[in-house]
Amino acid sequence: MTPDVFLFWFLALLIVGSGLAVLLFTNPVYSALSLAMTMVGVAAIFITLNAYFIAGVQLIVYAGAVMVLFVMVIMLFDIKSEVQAFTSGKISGAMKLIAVGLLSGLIVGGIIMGQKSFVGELSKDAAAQVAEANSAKMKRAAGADAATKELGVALFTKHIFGFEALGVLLTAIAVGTVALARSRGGTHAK
Amino acid sequence: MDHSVLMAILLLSPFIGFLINGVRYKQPTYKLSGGIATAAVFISFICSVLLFSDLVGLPADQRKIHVKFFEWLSVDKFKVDAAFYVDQISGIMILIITGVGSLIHLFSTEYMHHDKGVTKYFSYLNLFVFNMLILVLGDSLLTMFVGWEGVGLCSYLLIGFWFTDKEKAAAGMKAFITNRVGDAAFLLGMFILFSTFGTLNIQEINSLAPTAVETSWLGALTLGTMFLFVGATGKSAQIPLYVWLPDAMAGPTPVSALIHAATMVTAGIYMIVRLNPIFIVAPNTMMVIAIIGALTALMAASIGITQWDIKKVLAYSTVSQLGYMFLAVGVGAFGAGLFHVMTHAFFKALMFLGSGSVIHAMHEEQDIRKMGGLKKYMPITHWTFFLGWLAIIGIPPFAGFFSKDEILWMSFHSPMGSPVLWAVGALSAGMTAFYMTRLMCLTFWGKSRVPKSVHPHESPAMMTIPLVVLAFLSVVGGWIGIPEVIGHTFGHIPNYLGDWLAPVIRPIPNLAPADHSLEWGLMGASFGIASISAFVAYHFYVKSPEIPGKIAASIKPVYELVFKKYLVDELYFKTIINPLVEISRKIWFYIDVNFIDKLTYIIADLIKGGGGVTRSLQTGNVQVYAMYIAIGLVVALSIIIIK
Amino acid sequence: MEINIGLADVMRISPMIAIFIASLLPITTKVLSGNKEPNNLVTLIQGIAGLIVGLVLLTVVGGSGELAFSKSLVFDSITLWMGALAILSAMGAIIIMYENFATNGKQFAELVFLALNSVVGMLILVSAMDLLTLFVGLELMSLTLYLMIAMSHEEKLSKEAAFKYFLLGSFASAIFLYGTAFVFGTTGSTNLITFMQEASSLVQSNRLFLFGISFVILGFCFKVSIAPFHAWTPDVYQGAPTPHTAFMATAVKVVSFAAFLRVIATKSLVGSEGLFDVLQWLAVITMIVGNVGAIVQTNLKRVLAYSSISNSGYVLVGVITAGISDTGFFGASAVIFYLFSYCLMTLGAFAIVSILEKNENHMISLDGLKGLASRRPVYAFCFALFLLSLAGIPPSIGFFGKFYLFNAAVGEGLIWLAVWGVINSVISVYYYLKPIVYMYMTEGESEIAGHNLSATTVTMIVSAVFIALLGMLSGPIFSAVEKSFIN
Amino acid sequence: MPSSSFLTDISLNHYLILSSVLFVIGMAGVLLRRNVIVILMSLELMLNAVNISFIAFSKFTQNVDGQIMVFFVMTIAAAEAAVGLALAVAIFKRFKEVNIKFFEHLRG
Amino acid sequence: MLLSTVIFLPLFFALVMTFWPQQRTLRHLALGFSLVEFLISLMILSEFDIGSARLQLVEKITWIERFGIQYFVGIDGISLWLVLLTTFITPIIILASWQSIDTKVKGFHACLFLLQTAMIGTFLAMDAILFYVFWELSLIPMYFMVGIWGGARRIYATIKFFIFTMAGSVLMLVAIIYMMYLTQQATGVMSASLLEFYKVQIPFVAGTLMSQQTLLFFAFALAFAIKVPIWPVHTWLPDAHVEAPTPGSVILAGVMLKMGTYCFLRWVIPLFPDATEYWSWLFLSLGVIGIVYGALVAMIQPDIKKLVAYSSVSHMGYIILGLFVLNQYGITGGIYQMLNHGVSTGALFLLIGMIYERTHSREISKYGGLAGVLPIFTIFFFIITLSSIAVPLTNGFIGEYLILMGTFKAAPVYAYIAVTGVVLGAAYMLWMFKRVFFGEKGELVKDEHHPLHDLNLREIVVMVPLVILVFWMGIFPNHFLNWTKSSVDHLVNNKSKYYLEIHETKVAKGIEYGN
Repeated sequence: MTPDVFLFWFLALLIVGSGLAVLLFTNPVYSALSLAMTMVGVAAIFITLNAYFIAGVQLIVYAGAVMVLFVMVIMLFDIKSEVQAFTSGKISGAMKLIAVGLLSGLIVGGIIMGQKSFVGELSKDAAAQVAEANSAKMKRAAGADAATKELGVALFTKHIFGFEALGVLLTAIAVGTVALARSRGGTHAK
Repeated sequence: MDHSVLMAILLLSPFIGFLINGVRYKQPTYKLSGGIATAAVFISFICSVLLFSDLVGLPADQRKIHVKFFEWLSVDKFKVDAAFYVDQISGIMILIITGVGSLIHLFSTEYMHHDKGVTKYFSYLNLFVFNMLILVLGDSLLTMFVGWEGVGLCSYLLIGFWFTDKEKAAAGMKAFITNRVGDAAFLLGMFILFSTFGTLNIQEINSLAPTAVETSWLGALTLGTMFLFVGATGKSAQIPLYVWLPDAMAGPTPVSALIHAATMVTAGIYMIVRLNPIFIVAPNTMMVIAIIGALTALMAASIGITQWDIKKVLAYSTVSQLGYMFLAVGVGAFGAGLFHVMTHAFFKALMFLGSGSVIHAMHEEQDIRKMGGLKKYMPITHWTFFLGWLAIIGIPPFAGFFSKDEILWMSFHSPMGSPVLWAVGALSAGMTAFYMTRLMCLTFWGKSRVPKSVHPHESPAMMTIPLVVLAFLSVVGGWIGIPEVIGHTFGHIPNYLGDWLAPVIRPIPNLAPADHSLEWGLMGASFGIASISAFVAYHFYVKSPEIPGKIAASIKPVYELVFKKYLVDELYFKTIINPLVEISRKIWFYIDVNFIDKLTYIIADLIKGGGGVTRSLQTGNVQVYAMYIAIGLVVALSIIIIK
Repeated sequence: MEINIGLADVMRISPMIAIFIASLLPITTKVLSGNKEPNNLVTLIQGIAGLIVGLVLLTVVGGSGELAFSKSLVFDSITLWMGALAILSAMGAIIIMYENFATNGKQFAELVFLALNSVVGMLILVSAMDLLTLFVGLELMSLTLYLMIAMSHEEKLSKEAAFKYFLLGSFASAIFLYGTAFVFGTTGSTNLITFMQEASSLVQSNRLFLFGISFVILGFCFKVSIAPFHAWTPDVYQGAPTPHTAFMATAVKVVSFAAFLRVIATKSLVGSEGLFDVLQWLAVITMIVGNVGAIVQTNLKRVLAYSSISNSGYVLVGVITAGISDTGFFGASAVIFYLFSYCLMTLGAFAIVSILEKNENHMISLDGLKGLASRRPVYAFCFALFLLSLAGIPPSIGFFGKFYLFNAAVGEGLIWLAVWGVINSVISVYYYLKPIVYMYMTEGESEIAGHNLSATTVTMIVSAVFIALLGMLSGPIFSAVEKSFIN
Repeated sequence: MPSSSFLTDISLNHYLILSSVLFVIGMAGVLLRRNVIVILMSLELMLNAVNISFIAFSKFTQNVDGQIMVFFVMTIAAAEAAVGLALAVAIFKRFKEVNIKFFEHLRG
Repeated sequence: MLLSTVIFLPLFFALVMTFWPQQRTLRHLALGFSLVEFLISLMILSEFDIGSARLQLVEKITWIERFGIQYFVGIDGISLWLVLLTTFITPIIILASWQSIDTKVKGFHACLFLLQTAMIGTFLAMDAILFYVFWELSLIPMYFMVGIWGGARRIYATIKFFIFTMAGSVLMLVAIIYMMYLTQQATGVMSASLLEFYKVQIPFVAGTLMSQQTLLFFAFALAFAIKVPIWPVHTWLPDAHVEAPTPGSVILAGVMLKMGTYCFLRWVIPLFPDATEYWSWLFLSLGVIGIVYGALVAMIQPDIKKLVAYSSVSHMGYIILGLFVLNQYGITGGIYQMLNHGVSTGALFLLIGMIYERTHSREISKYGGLAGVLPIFTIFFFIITLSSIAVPLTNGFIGEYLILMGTFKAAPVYAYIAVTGVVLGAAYMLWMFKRVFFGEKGELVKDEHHPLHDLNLREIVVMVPLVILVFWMGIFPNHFLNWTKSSVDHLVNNKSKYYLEIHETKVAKGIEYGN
């Protein structure tokens, strides 16, 4: 077992375990902490996948900003412990679990079975070329910096429109949430 | 005058009378209304006479006056004209209709004078004459059918004339609907004839009629004539559709005289006579006609013996006499049938009018048990009625004798006839004599049983004049058809009627030459039967009035059955009408309400139930909604993968 | 990597830019005037003007079929027509907002800002060729919408509605994204153009791609409320302020279907029989659920919500037709025309609902319409017109919309879908007639707000006139739509 | 059936399965938890799962676009979290309750 | 432009009605309008070429080019009288509703005129989509008419009416679309023109439902069967009739039901000849069942209107019988019976309306002895009754006779059964007549405080034209049948491969002819 493999299994267990913890802890604060743990785990996974920049962003945005937001809101609500953490309907609960289980089964099955033909047949022609070209690029920018640079270039050329649109989105959200807070019945209503 | 003008006046005069009286239907002026109506029919009568005389003037084989007014209906090959023609047969009929008709109109003027609806009454009566004329003159079966239904309609209106009485209204309805059954069959008969001959024109049908006899029961001619005959049983009150006629006495008495004795009810015979070329080649139909006719004659006569209502007795007598006529045409003696139509029109109209006179005098009393000894109060009525009585029971040389005798002879002699038919006919003749004598005795003779409050009196002249005229006709009416056997004996008196009709009537095939001695013998036998029954009746009801009651008591069940008219009405109600109403209710309830509608409700409820389900699925819980998404995802993915 | 982003690209997105700038006007005014609410009418005019400018620019740039921003945007007929339709619907909705109790007055500037940004998101959505861009547009549209709903002056139901909508919307977004991930993984790109050609064979050979595209499509099914992903619709439509409901039912639905059409245009349906079957059944189920569900409703907005679900089912038939058609663009044109008719009718109907509301908490029930015809004949008449048109009674525009849609379906051999469609329109007649029964055939004191909403009334009447007349004149419109595809 | 190669050869599938498991856990959270905050957290879990997929694909197809996708997703997820929490606050203020079962006024 | 004028003038009138400011003169105006419309429609007679079986007075303009949909109207012998019946009956209805409609007068007349447009349009449209538009459009005014001015259960009845009819016709829409594609396959050009449809040979396989022609046949036939209505889809009719206001019943019975039978003749029989021939037994049977069933059920109805409604079922059974025997007699009789039924059942409903205005009850058992109180009313009722039970010299007889004769020629068995309808028809009508008019005065009639008044002049004026028509059509049927003869002959002679051409010289002036 190489370190890579070990790392993967460790992180996978960490992520799944803390993910389950989010689900299972009845105290929302614990859930939030578990979520933070998951986020960190995911960031680590990103690193194992050579996505350093994204891993950083993940830590900053998620584990940092978003988690703080969650915790703040939990504090704001001031809920100590929950009486009914889970839905109570037996049939609906069972159906939910079955649905979720089947879905995971389907996806996993799809992944495993799809993999057989994946990269193999279909990508032989079109996708393989893309992959080759990409890998060439990747190799050119061997180090982490180079990869990040590549990312930056793509972001500001190919995906510039989406990026700008994100800007609009954030602006709108910022104004909107403030407006919501100030609206009638909001936290900062006049 | 031009024939078409004459024909138009003949037809339209009563119609205009109907319109005039119809428009002023509320007026209670009986003299004016009656005058208009009588004049209208009388004008028709004059036209009839003129037309008839023109007809007489023509050579024997061209005796036909045909007038076409316009093309009535034409679709593809089916063409019917509004055309009318007078020939030997219809010539006699229009004379009877307008002649007897005007007399009855005259009679009605006085008879109905106290009635508020007198003008309406006369308008109906005129309308009836109009329709009757269309019936007899129409040159195609469809035109005939117009009159056929038209007279039924007038009959309905006149039977139900006093509509505030539920029973009378019901009687009218019964008449119409019973007639409709026949009419439906008539329609089918027409369809078959049209399919066979491609035309409904009576002359064309007659000329196209094959000479070969059709033996099959399901042949077109047999079937067609059979349906036409069923139509005739409706109109002419034969078994099984006779039930309406006794009830039809609910109408005013002159109506009974005109419609239900003299004219309308003979339409069936008239139709068969007119179409005799196709009937004669359908022996199966002929046999059925003869049997039905004989049975009707017998049955109606037997009922007539037991009835107490003066008009009912006459009504059953009419049914019985009509049976005779059918017996005649059934054995192929079309001329004899028509002859009896004529004589019957005279004496039966006379007797009905006489009974009307009596009823008038008795203040609307119709039960003969409350009469008796009226002879001295109303001599003219009595004597005219007496002559009519002689005519109907077949005393020579009164009108009824000749016609009835010819029928009986032909039913024996014709190859289509048989001794059984003769015996039945003779038996009913005896019964006829019995009950008519009974009627005479109970009404006019014997002791008076008139209640104290009623003061009978002779009717005014306007009512007695028609009686006298009809009485005269009842006496002499038969002389135009003196049979050969008698004619020979008393010098060479020709059979005018027979000769007159000869060109339009197909001779009976395979008719053997008459055996004169046999004919005399049968004549004597029937006369004997009639006289004896008349005498017995006289004895029963005048000499020793207690006997009939005793006899009735001794055969009570039979008497009851006969008195209740063999329970035929009840049978019809029980087996046809009530089940029909019941079935209607059931199908309405089970099919319409509980099946079709229910089915739609079930569909609607299913949809609404579905709505309820969606409603209950919409719990408001967002996690349940998410679950729907998840389930949808799972199911969709499964299907996508499996396919 | 050839990246050429020039002025031409920027010009093409000028409608979005224009609308975004216009959206800034009211709040800027508000901020500059010391956080004092500017005159609502001015705000409204600013918003409308922005939209009109956007519309004009869109007609200039759209329809050419050209790509922009390294193939992430496309400006073809769908962009042009659906975008224009969305802008027009938004215009109507904003006019209704201006006078609705739950949305007018305070914070109208913010509301217009959010609405216009939502429209920007919609324009991105209708022109997006890249699943990434598409997702950004979708989120921009949705997130602003959630906030708009939550900002309602009505405090209880609208908050709940906004939250429900948000939760399920995010849930569906996650699903959509997951699908995008698969698509990306199997094709190496999120751009629809790159795998447009191979999609029909890919779905057969690659299960992962099939999953991905299915997830994407089912994600859209949520947005356009296809059963069983529809459950949010009645609740949110009911809880949201009426103008927002109108906004959602018209503009949001239109652009979601536009994006749906784009994804379907990859011809994935041709390759995957399963996906094809599933979509057909979803269409049928949606029609049934919508129509059957509407029958038992008593709240007018809920009735319209279910009606909107069923209409999605009808449109889905057209979308499927467009997805399998290889000759011409009949199906897509039918979808566009149907949505056009649907927007008119729905906008009109919600305009009337808005007019009838007495205050921000007032929920109109069917009973509340009793005797409306004698008290407010014009409203009743227009509402009857909208309902009959929704029911597809000729010669209203609703009939022709259905006619084109089912014509397309029959043309592609999907007769059974057309049959289901028409059977459902019979069921729908029942509940569309019910308000008419209440308005015209029963006596009663209808609940009428004692005020005149002139702008809303104008919106309503304009819709009514179009519905009445454009049905008869629909031929040229339809041909124009279809021709624009061919060019 | 975890074979030894399954345990030792970490392929794309491993990452994808990890992502799917996380996705499903998030989904279960959305479906089962009642606290609106936790539901929001679960949504974040789902988005994170998606991100894992993207990055894994990006790595194994040598395609940098996947990372950009993740960048976008993260931004939007943050925005979503902000909006969601804002809505949660608003709804909490109105109902004084964070249990999702109390938000069932709109139904039927 | 004559036909378009006839179609759309009422629409214009409806608009004028809606915006007419004066309440007082509304009825007079409506009456005047309807008379103008009637007079204009009479001009069709002068323009009509009586000897031609072709489509006349054609107007044809492209409407929706993409699908070959045209504004295409034309008239031939089959539709001629139905159009005139519609325009004839409208003034009568307006006059008859003079007092009975006292609320929302404006709306009522607008509905009436709109309905007139829809009905005439249905009769004249020669383009499938145009036809469908008119066909469905006719539902709306009727829906309002029953729903607003109807009786106690009007809402139930009107919704039932609407949904039943709509349920039938939607499948027809799919079938029409399918026909358009078939036309495209056959001729290369998509078209919704009926004349093009006629040219298409639709594949037919006997013995199975799953053949194209059979399915299309049933899709069309269902729509029309419900409208007619043929048993067993008739149950909406009694409800609609009972609840409808008098004018609604009159127009429903008088014209709307004819839309169904007319369309059988125009859209089903010539279009799907093989299927028609093959499945004619079904429709003959249903027709016969309708005749007998309707009559039986009518007999036991306690409500006069319901009785007449079921009698309509019976009468419409005759028409279906006539149409599906596929010979001249049957079809001519069918067409004639459509007119007859329009006149006589319309008149019956008018009369029932008149008595209802006086007593506010339609229960037969509460009447009795009416003849003594209302003689004029009785006379009219009786005449119409005669027409309804097909007494010769009234219109009903001609139609019924021809139908039965045609049936007998084609399929005697059906004629034998159908002929019982003749008896039953008389039975239920006369029984009802007896119970209502004869006998002792019923509880409604003898009410001393509210003596009943006989018909006033207006009501007599309403009835007289109908009575005149009853006899005119009964005595001079050729005056009417001559106009339809050529068309019917053409239809029957070419029934296996029907075609219809445009009468070149009778193309409406000012309208471009062609394409």
